[in-house]
Amino acid sequence: MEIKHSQFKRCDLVRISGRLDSATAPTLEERLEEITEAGRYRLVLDLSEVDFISSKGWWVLINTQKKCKRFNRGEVLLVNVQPQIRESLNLVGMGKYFRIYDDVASAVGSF
Amino acid sequence: MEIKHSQFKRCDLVRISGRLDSATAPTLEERLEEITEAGRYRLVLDLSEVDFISSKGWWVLINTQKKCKRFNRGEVLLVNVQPQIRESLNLVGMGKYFRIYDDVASAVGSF
Amino acid sequence: MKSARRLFAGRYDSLNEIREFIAEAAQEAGLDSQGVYAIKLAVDEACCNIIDHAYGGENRGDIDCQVDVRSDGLLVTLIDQGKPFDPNKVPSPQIGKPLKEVKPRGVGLYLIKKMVDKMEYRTSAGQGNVMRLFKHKR
Amino acid sequence: MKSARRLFAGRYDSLNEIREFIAEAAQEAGLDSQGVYAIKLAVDEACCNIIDHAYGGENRGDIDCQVDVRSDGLLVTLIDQGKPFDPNKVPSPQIGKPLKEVKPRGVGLYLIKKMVDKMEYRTSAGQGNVMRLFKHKR
Ligand SMILES: Nc1ncnc2c1ncn2[C@@H]1O[C@H](COP(=O)(O)OP(=O)(O)O)[C@@H](O)[C@H]1O
Ligand SMILES: Nc1ncnc2c1ncn2[C@@H]1O[C@H](COP(=O)(O)OP(=O)(O)O)[C@@H](O)[C@H]1O
Repeated sequence: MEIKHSQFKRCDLVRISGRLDSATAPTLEERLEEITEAGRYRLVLDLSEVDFISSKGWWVLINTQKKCKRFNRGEVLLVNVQPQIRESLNLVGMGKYFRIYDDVASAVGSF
Repeated sequence: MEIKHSQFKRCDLVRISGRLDSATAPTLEERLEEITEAGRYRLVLDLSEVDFISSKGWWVLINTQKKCKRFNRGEVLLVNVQPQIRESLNLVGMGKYFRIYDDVASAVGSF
Repeated sequence: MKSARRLFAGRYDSLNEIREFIAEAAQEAGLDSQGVYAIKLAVDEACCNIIDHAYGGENRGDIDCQVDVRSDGLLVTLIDQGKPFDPNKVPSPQIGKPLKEVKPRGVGLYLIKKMVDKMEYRTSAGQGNVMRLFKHKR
Repeated sequence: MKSARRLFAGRYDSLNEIREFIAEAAQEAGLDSQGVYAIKLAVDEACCNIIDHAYGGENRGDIDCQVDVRSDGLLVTLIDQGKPFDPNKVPSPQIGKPLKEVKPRGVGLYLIKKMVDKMEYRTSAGQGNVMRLFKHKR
């Protein structure tokens, strides 16, 4: 898994690539915590290059979403979730916790 | 030339593809005027798919830039200007009128 | 009909290798890309549960993984020597809760069942805990 | 050494065809992609000037366009029957003005000169106005 972070004026973009499983989820968790601990709660996660997400990965995203939405201070937006990943997410009823965009620009532009 | 327009919260994205010459410049001019006349002066022009720009095309962009920057109300940002086009722009000293970004998200995120 | 068996160390680092081992067999069994993803995800979740629950942590025991390419799909057998459990006593996760109330656990087993066409679990003193997952070809 | 000659209607719609005609010859002359772009841009600007200034508008006359593939590069000859001018009397554009003061005109001829290695213009009663543009191969 690779993580690239860009800080914009009104949100942060995190581009993730590779697999998000029990082995890599803690690394992502750390990076996202760095961002939220800096008081930045508007996140765009570009998942175009992510080809596998297990429940351990989803929990990281969901915990981050909870933190960001608290006090209405922000939100995690997902971009380009691959169909199979999206399907598994919906299957366990977690799809509704995220707004999913087709391209990064629209997600960034929505903040 | 094809033009696609998306309106975001704080800026507008215009994706242009094809050639921008004397034949097509008026069409672009019209579309950009529609946007600025709606009071929207923060524009991101994605030129990744533009393979030719003659001076008539540049004038459209420069006139739009003038209009947008007036009263500090906005700016035209360019994204992904192909090297040869960028070179011809610099040659006539017009490169300095535009900030050029490598990707749409960063440009949108800068507003 | 091809079969293969490999022993993996019970730690998260093995998961990627395990998934690759499964994916190869799944392709050989003629599963489509959705099917391959489904069985990979089910096996990943099952192995993760073995590490977390059966062994109670990483590096406490191995995961014995067998694949059987059948004419109608892929059978995966996972064996561990850890603590047994009764899948029928695990409550289904509550789906559709408001975000605030969601607790980050309890969907693994549910996902496994949804991803495969058949899930069996039995435990015996001699053999250990055996989970069998079958994914039908479409 | 290949030569070709085509007559184009003096209107903006022709510019794309003209550029394609030029690009093909430029490739044949062995120009690299920067060279091809440069000569296309120069010819586009020159033809646009013919339409705007020599003819004073679209659809008033033709542009006669000849390409000569030479061993050292590409020669393009553009002939119009409109109003002649003296390129030496055209002032250079003021480069580097603040944006507010920039007027949208006056860079075409300058761009042409910068894009090619040689630019010649002459006018004669019999032939019309002849502009010759040469782009060296690198
Ligand atoms: N392989 C296993 N060995 C022992 N216990 C297990 C195993 N798999 C699941 N369990 C038990 O079932 C519960 C539910 O599992 P699961 O749905 O995967 O969610 P989670 O792993 O997030 O708790 C676990 O908390 C554990 O008590
Ligand atoms: N082919 C031409 N025929 C007649 N006049 C020309 C021609 N090309 C250029 N000119 C004259 O030179 C001036 C400068 O041309 P140019 O640098 O291309 O800028 P622009 O076309 O924007 O005025 C024109 O305004 C015109 O008066």
